[in-house]
Order: sequence, then C-alpha cells, then structure tokens
Amino acid sequence: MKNLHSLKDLVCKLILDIAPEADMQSLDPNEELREELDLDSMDFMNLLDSIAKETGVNVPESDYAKVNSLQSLTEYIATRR
Amino acid sequence: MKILTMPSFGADMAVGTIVKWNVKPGDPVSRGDIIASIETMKGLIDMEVFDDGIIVTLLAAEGEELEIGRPIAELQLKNEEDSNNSSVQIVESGDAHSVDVGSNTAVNQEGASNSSDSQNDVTKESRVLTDVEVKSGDSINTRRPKISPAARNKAEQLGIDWRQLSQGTGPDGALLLDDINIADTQSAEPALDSVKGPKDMMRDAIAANVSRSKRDIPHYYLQLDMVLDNTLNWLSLHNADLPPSNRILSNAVIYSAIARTLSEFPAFNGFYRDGHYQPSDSVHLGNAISLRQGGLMVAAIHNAQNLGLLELMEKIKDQVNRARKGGLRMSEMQDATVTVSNLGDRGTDSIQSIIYPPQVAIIGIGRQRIVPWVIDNVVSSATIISMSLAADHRVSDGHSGARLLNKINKLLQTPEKLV
Amino acid sequence: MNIDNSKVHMGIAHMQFLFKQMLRIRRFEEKCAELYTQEKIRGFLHLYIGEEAVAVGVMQALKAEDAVFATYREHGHALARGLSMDKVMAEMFGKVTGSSRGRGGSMHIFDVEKRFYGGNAIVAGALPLAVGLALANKMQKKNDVVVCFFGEGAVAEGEFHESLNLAQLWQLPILFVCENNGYAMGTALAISESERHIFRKAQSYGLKSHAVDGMNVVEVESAATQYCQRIRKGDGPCLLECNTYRFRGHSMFDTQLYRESDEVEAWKRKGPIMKLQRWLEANGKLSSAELKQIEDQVADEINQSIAFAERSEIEDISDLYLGVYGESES
Amino acid sequence: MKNQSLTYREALKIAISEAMRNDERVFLMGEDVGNYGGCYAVSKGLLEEFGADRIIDTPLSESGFVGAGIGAAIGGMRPIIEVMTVNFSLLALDQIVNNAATLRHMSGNQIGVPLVIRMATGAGKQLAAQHSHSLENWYAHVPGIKVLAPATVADARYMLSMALKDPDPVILFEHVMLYNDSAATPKPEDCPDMHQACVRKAGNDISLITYGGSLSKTLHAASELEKQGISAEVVDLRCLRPLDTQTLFKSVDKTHRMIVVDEGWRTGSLASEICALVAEHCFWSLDAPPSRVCSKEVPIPYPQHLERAATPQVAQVVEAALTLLNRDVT
Repeated sequence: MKNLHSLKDLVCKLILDIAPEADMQSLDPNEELREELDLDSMDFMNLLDSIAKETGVNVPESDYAKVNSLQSLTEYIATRR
Repeated sequence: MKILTMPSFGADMAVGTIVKWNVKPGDPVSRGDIIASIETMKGLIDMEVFDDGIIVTLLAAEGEELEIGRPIAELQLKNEEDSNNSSVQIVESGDAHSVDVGSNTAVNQEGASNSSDSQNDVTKESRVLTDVEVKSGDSINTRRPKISPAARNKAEQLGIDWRQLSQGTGPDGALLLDDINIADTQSAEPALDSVKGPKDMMRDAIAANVSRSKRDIPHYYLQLDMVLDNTLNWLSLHNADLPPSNRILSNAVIYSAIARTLSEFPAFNGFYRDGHYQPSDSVHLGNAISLRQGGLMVAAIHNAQNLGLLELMEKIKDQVNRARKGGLRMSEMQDATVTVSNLGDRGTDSIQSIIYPPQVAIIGIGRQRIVPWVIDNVVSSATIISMSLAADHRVSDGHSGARLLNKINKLLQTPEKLV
Repeated sequence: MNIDNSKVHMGIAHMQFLFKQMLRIRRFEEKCAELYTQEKIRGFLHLYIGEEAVAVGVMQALKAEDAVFATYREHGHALARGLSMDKVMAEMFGKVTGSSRGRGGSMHIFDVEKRFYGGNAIVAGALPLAVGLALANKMQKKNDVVVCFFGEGAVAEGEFHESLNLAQLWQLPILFVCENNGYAMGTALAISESERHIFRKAQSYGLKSHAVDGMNVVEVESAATQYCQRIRKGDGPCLLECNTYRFRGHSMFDTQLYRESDEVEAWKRKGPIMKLQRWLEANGKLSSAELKQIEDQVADEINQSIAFAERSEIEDISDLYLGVYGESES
Repeated sequence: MKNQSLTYREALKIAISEAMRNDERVFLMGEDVGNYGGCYAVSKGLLEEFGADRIIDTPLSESGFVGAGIGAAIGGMRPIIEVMTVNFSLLALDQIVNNAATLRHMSGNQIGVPLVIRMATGAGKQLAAQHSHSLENWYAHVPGIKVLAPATVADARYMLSMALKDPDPVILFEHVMLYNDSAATPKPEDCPDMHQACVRKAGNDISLITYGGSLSKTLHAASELEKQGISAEVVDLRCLRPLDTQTLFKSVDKTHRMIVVDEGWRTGSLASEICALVAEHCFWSLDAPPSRVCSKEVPIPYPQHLERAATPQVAQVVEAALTLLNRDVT
C-alpha cells in the first residue's frame, strides 16, 4: 500500500498545477474540493486526467460523488492502485 | 608690485596677441604710455599703462595669443608707498567679492546666482500686467473633463468613449494620447501579459466597454428553462469508459447547439458599427473565460457551427488552458461574432449579460440544477439550465429571439445529432 | 566772427575751478579705460578725453532749472553738470545704486533732480526730445534753457534738420551744442558732409549760430553764457559749434584705422587741460603743490567711487518688471 | 589647420566679395563699412580690394542711404545695404515698408526691388535697451519682403548669393552673438534653399522651433533633455518670411508637442504666428498646448544678470519642455 501521505502530496501538486494560487495548507481535507478551490467542471476534468496519467487510476463519471474531497480522493486512488 | 593683464577692448573679444612690446624689463613708464600693441580680430589696438613705475618682467612673448585677464607683465609702482599714486588696490582678477558685472564667459554659462528663476520672475505685483500672465485656472471650463485634441481624435478613431475613462495622466487629470493608447491596447487584446500587468488597466478597459454597451445598445432580455436530461444521459453513456482527457462536458453540447442555431439566425450574429448592422456568415462563438485571479477574457471559437462535439470539446479545453497561461492569440480575442457567458456549476440560476460591442447578442447560461418538472401532467424532477438571451433591439426583436431559444432547446433534446 | 571774451570777466578762482573740473573728468575717463580692460565695465564705453572744455564750459552758463540732453559720450557732461561720481561709476558697474538703477550703463545715465535727461545711444535721437522739452517750458512760461549736446555725425540724420526747423519755427528756448570732433565713429566729416561748417547749416534755418575753439574752455563758457542770455530774453534758439577732438578711439574696441596718429598727436598738443594749466602756471596761479593737491583730491574721489560701486548690490531679478509702466495718477 | 575652419564673420565677407567679383552690379553700402572695416569687422579689407566706388561709407542717415539703396536697385544695381543693427533700422522702416516692400505690387508688377539689406540683431552684449532689440518679426510681418536668419556658418556663407538672385528685397538678420562662431569650412550643399527650414536634430517627443541666435541655446537644451530620456527635435526656421510651414507641421504632427524659442518679446511675436499656424493646422495632433519661450516683456537691461533674466536661456527651454511633457521639473 503506497504510503498514504506521499500520495496526498502528489494529489496536492496536481491540484496546484490547475490552480496555482490555491492555498493547500489551509484546505480542510474533508471539505468539498471543487467548492473550496473554485474548480469548475473543466478544472476538475483536467485534474482527473492528470491523476489518471500519474497514478493510472481512472475515475469514471459515475464515481465523481466519491471523490469530492482531498481525503476521499486520495483514499479512492490508494485503494485502486 | 602690480600685475598687468591682457586687456579686454570689447564684449566679443575673447583673446589677444601681443604683436610688439614697446618696453623691456627695467624701462620706466608713466601713466598713459603705450607699452604694447595688441592684435585683435578688428586689427591692432594700443595697450596703455595706467600707472607710473618700472617694468620688472615681461610674462608673455610677442606672437603669443592669450585669453583676456592672463598676466602679461609685472610693474614695480613708483615709490610704492606714494599714496596718491597707487590707486586703491583693486584686487586683481578673480577677486571673490567684486560682483562679476560681466566676465566675458560664453553667454550660456549659467552662473547659479543669476540663472533666471522663472518661478518667481514676477513677485512684485506691478499694477499693470506687462506680461500676459493668464493663470491656467482662469479658463471657464475647468469642470469639464479635459482631453487633448490628439487624444480625443484617437479615441474617436478607436471607438473608445473617453468620457468613461478614469483620470488621465495630463495636467488636472487631462487625458493624453498615451492614456488612450493604453486604454485601446488593453480593451482590444488583453494579452496575458496584460493579465499579469496592472489589473486596474484591465478593469478600466472592461469598464469602458460595458459602459459603452449599456449606454449605446438598447438591450432586450429573454429567458427559457431547458431540460438537460437527454443530453446528460447521452454524455454519461458516451464518457462511461473513456479516460478523462477524452470525455465531453455538457458545455460542449450546449455551445454546439447554440452555434448551429445561430448560423440560422443572422440577426444575432454579426457587428453593428457606425450606424449599420453587418451580419456574419460564420459563427465565431465568443467563450467568456473567467481567469483564476479574477478578470475575464473572451476567446472566439472560429466557425463553431461546423465543429463536431469532439472537436468543439477539444477547442474549448485548449482555449481555457491557454487563456489561463496567457497564450491566447490576438485573432481569437478580437473577432467573436456572438458571445456565451457561463458562470459554471457554482453560478446562479440564471445570468442576464451585457452585449460586447460591436456584437448584437449574448447568451447567458445558468447553473445546472434539479427542479420539479411536469411531464404529461405528472410532477417529477428534471435537470435544467436557464438560458438567457440579451439582444440589440436596433437589429432584432423579441419574437425572433424567442424562436432562437426554442430551437436551441430542441437541439439539446437530441444530442446525438450534434456529433 | 569771434565773440570778444574780454567782456566776460573771469576771476582766477573761477579759472582754477574750470581747471579742476576738466582734470576731474580726464582722470575719471582714464580710470574707466583701465576698469574696462579688466572687464569691470562692460558693453560700450565712449571716452570724453580731449573734449572736456566743451562740457565744462557750457555747464557754467546753466542754472539749476535748465535741462541737459547728452549723447552716449556723456560722462563729462554728467560730471560737469554735478551728478555724483559714485552714482555714475555704480551705473557702469551695473549696480542698483547707479544713476539708472544699473539698467542703462555708460550710455544711459539719468538724473532728473539735476535735470540731466541722459545719454542716448541712437545718433540724434535726443534732438527732437530737447525741442519738445523746450516747447513745454515755453508753453508753461518757464524761463529755463534746454541744452542739447550732439556730435557732428548727428547732422547727417533727418532729426537734426527737423529739430532745428521746429525750434526756429516755434522760437523755442533751446541751445544746440555741436561737439565737432571730426569723426563719426570711423567716418570723417570730410567724406560725409557737403557743407562741413555745422553752424552754417543752423544759420540756413535762421538760428543764431557760430563756431568756437572747443579746446578753449574760457571761449566756450563765454559764448555759451551769451547765447543763454539771448535765449532767456526770448530771442529764440541758438547753435554753438565747438571744434574739438577726441584723443581716444570712438569706443574701446577701435583700431582707429580711419585717422593718422600724428593728427592725434597734433591735437593733443592743443589739449584743453594742458592749455589752461600752462596759462595758470605762467601767471603764477598754479603751484606744483596746488596741482598735487588737486590731483590727490581727484584721485580720492575716483577711488571712493570705485569702492562705492564695488560694494553696491546688483538689482534683484524680481524687480525686472519695475518701471515698465508707471503708476497712473489717481 | 587654419583654412579648415571659417568664422561666421569670415563666411559673410567671402560671400560678399564673391558676389561682387561675380557681378558688377553688386556693391556694399553702409555705415563704416569702408574705412572702419565694418562695425562687426565683416567688411574689413573689402575697401582695399574693391575701392571706394563699390564699398561706400555713408553718413549716419539710415532713411537716406537705405532709400538710396532701394533706388539703386530700381535703377538696375544689386546693392547690399548694411544697416549696422536692427536698432538703427527703425529710422529706415518707412523706406523699407512703404517703398521696398510695396513698389512691385503697387506699380502693377512693373518695378522690382532686387536688394539685400543686412542687419545685426539680438541681445547678449550688455548694450542695454536701445542696442539690444530683436525685431525680425516686424519685417516678417510685411508682404513684399523676404526675411532670412542665417544661424550657422554654412548659412552665412551661402545664403547671400541666393538672396541676391531673388527679384525682391531680402533682409538678412545676423545675430550679434554669432560673429565669433567658427565651423569647418562649409560646402554649398551644407546650405539648403533659403526658403527651407531645416531639422538640425531629429527627435520624437517634442519639437523645439527656433531661428538665428537662439539655435545654439535650443540645441543645448535638446542635449540636456536627451540626458533625461526625452528625444527633442530642433527645427531651425532659417526663413522667417515666407515660413516653411510644411517642415513645421510635419514635425509637430510627429511629436504632438511644440515650443518656439524666440528672442523677441512674446506679444505679437514670430512665436505667436507659429503657435497660431500650428493651432490651425496641427490641432488634432496636439497633445499639449503650443508654447513659447520668449524675452520677458521689459526693455533689455544693461547688467549681465538682468540681461540673462530677460532673454531666453537654456534652463528655461528645458523647464518648458519638461512641463509640456508632464515631467516634474528638477
């Protein structure tokens, strides 16, 4: 099982690529990512795209509801790698 | 001992040459004797001595050209202490305290003391104003916003309403040519560097544009709620086993429906300039992209009416990414024939937009939301968007606007036709 | 025609006074030449050396209320008329304590209290002014004389002829004094005037006029005195031509190509001061001690005027517009 | 090597003697041009070369000899009349304006007056008010005459021959401060046609329009401005009537800002005419009011510090430019 912590750092880096001005430290990991960081559907799709490329994990549209916070997204990826 | 110096015979004499000495060291001289002849540009002039005494040394040779005031001989005054003979010891050249009534230095030598100080050149309020000193404040139209003729001329050429621009950089806030040039470059192609550049300039440009639009264009507004379920269902089927990069977002479908419909409604797709309307034969769909740090840019998707869904999706994705990294091309930002304004998932139910001159219509898309909806007299739920149309009443009217919205809605119900 | 100057009684004390007046002008002008070569005096400088007898002689005929117009070669007239040497020197140094606040320089010395209406840099420029002032005196029934000095060069100007005609036409109380020194700057009288006797030009307009030896201060004084008496009696304008010579160039920057040096030397031997000095010494009226005392007094006055000029202030630039227009009489 | 450079005064003399050698009808007439060698030593030596028949010293009768020059031109000669300075030309204004400028038109194009009048002009030598005038604009006001202001040694060398070829009267103003200027010996191509203005220094931010004696000060100001990152264009008018408006408008349309540097008094000056022209023809390209740096409206005073305060100086031109460009004046 990949170390959860380093995976979280990876996800944060990918988010920063999309939203460079995002303030990751003060982000509550359980809060709704798209709401907190003002990511629109295009941003979110680009994020999933880079996660698929970096981790090989492909989040189908049907599972969008399961990955709406930093914590749930990281755990979702960790279980499927 | 008195030093004799090269004499000045006139204001425009800078140098003199001793052509002939009439005396040699040891010779006695008395006041008025001619002791040498000096060559000047006007010819030979006699040099006289002004005191009785004895020549001690000659400091300058014949033929030697010297500046005024340079020592040329030394004179031992007759009985040095003889009071009536030695004139008051005029401190020789370079005496500090004697005021320089006028050394023959070049005219533009700006001695600090006497450089003219125009700020206080008229402190004494002479009863009669000799110089026409019209204070700038005297002009009556101080309240009217000021603009230089060159700036106003340029503003009118560019169709910029300079009255809306903020303070100029000229005197009393007058608008100058540079101010107009900045306002112009800034509203025409807000290249990324302008994004990175001062944000207030971008704000000024948006301000200028929307103000002009609100003032010049008689907007009318229409709105229609459209059921999106068919489109969404088709999309989830289509995207089901595709990686994120190949998936199609609902916006692409909506934009495609709008573009195809507009190609059949020329009164909503073109330019209104200098009092007459010019419809465009192709639909360059302006996509209003909000930038993460604030501000807005409109990038045109060229010939959107001919693009398939996949192509359109790629176009939109590419533009948004490039816009956010400042890579938009000039052409993309200037020639949109109509614009779509979309606040995205966290927007409001609906949005009434302001048309971008010289366009004549703008479509606003509210957020997707699930609402109660009556189908065959039975209340159930549906995912809808409210689509608004703001159009220029000089060019079109509500009836054709309504037909436009209804046609878009009809296409959204059969997304598969848009592929 | 020569005026018999024996009628004019000249006391010895008066002769000594005339001598001192001329010597005072001579030494002043020599010092100005020196100050000019040291760039203390700027602009143009026209020296009166050699012509002292004319100014000193004519001034003896004037009362305090009489008016004087001079030319740019005016230091002698100003000093002979009684202007303070301090003020004249300060004016040439461009100081605000000068006779014209330092604004005029050597060519524009004014002192209305002494009724000295200044030099004028434009040849013959002052003649119409003098005629006008005489007209004003006549209109106001003032029994004052206006004296107008000018060089023989001025007779070539139209203003000379217009002024003499008006003066005679209106019978104005004016004495024209022509200092004929033979050269208008670089042009000799011989090559510029068809009629070289200036007094004959005046006679052609009907003025009482004759010529005198400008080097003889006594002859000048007596002729001027008689003409002023005529004028005060209302017998109309006169013109006195004084034949004289300037021992220096027209101005400081003059190579004097236009005249021969032996001509200059010849006139120097007939100089006005030397002539009177020899006469006084021959008659035992001027001992070497008295001469030294006069020279010392003159040197002191000159040095004191230079010190005054040196320590005086220049005018403040903020006063530049002062005097462009006057206060309107409320 | 001496013959590599030429002074402004020598350039004028060569031009005169060249003209006289090439054309028998040309002669030089004026005050002290012969024996004295010219008040500014321009004609020194010409009397020896051409003799008294063609180098003519005149009495001090400006109206007389200028009128005579006009008459000689009518009679088939090509006179060069030297009026010592513009200050004395006032006595000849009637002849120049009512005869020279008017005869051709008034006679129904029968009588031309092919004449060149040369005058010194301007201040800077502490000669006080009567000897420091800049009145080029008086003559540039009058239709029927042309007015030139050679500011460089090249113009001094070659403008005269162009003026002599002109069928109408041409007045050549030589600023007194230029006579000592020297430059590399000019070639004919260094002197464009006399009617053309000349951009002496190209620039983009502001046009400095000037002529004659003010050119060197204006160029100096332009180099000062260059140090502050301002690129000033200096236009030398050269011809004051008729004005080369094409060059003027082209420059102002480019830079959008203009200052005229003119030693005349501002009211009714040449600078006013240029501002009016620019306001009429370049209005829509003006980004700042057309401005002027002229002499203060006072008679020019004698002391150097007041003369400088009264006449345009480099610092004022720089300051005016900075103000026009909205830059704070250091």
